[in-house]
Amino acid sequence: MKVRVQRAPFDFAAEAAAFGGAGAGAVVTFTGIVRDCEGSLQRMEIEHYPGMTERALTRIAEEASARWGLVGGLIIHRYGPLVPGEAIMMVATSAAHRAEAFAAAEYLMDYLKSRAPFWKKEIRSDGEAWVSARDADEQALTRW
Amino acid sequence: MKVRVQRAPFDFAAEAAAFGGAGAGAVVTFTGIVRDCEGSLQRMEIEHYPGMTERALTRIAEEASARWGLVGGLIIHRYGPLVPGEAIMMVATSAAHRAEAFAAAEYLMDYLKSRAPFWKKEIRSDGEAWVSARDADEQALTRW
Amino acid sequence: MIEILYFAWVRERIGLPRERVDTRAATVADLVEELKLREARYAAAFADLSALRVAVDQDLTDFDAPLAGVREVAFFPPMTGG
Amino acid sequence: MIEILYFAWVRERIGLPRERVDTRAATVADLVEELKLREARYAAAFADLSALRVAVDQDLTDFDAPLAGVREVAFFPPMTGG
Repeated sequence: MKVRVQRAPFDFAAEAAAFGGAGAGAVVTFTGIVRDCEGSLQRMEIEHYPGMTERALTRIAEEASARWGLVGGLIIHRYGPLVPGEAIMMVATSAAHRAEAFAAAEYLMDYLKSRAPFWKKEIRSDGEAWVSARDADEQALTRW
Repeated sequence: MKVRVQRAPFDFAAEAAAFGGAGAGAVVTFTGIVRDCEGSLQRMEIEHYPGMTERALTRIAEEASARWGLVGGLIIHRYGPLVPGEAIMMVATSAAHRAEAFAAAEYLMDYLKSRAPFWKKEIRSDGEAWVSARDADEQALTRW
Repeated sequence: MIEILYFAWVRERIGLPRERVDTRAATVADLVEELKLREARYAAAFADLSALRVAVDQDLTDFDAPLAGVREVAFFPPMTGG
Repeated sequence: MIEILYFAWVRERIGLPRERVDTRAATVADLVEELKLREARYAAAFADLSALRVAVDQDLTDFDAPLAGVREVAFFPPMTGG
């Protein structure tokens, strides 16, 4: 399982190609993209907690890998400024069968949303605001 | 939603890049790969029912698109001979949020497994056999 | 005249991928009974209907589906895509 | 000496990303009480602990976590990654 926390953009297609699926029967990827629902988003700023971020992501990754017997796993998460349309992060999981690959990818996403130290701020033409945590995201953890 | 049934290999990374995620916040992909668990698989032959295949996949795709309000969707499924390590098929879904993108991708896979007219035959060094449908795959449909 | 298609091991057991038959069978089940009377290979292929699936004009259906106006009937084992 | 880190709106409200404090607080909650007595901006940032999360030596924990031997305490709002 590989974990990368970086300021630079990443190329989802190249990462997916490099991730491959050797030895696996099923590969699942997830990509999160900056959306501008209201048409006023100039950029998003992602703050994180260097040190703890890598530690938290590695723990989540190891947990998923052991629980679903993954063949491979990858988490990439960006910080710093991002504009609408840019990829914020991605995960990839590979396993023998689809049920394990899907479950592990959803688990990674659920934990990453609420347990990895990232905070999003939206800078809009009419002001800026920190994104609030959603109850649904915290609630999602109860299914695991 | 795009549906392609083809004999030729496809490039997952290029397809994922072309699929993009414009207007979506979440993109999920799934890739199915030929596995050789026992080390004796020479190739897999996939037979399908031309005409009905496209019809069944299009119906499944439209159902998923409407049910989860997808921004975009893609199904590619190959037929003919494949060797271990080759990609058999892929799906991609994009939606505003991750729950919808994941659910739609899993729905597409569950229906595609048991309701699209494809049949796999394994050609091994010690003989050949049609792959049996798994009860678990039929059972998976009951969750939708 | 109805076009009958066979796939996977059904095709292999019967020995051909498709054929046109002149039938007055009212349902798929009736058609199966007619086919079973033809030759041993048909009887073998259709011995256990629970192991078979059927599509009528390219839609999955049941063995009691009516054949009136139907152009194409396909028999095959449970599907294994994905 | 304990290194205290602030993130997101906690950092903005307090006005600095980190500081070192000399404290004999036994728990995180005790430390919070000490900080609240300093200045209004601290009192404002820590007014509603249910809106805050805390990590001790880079592990998420609760406000009643002990501080013996701890090097680093971080305060921040609920996380919004992904």
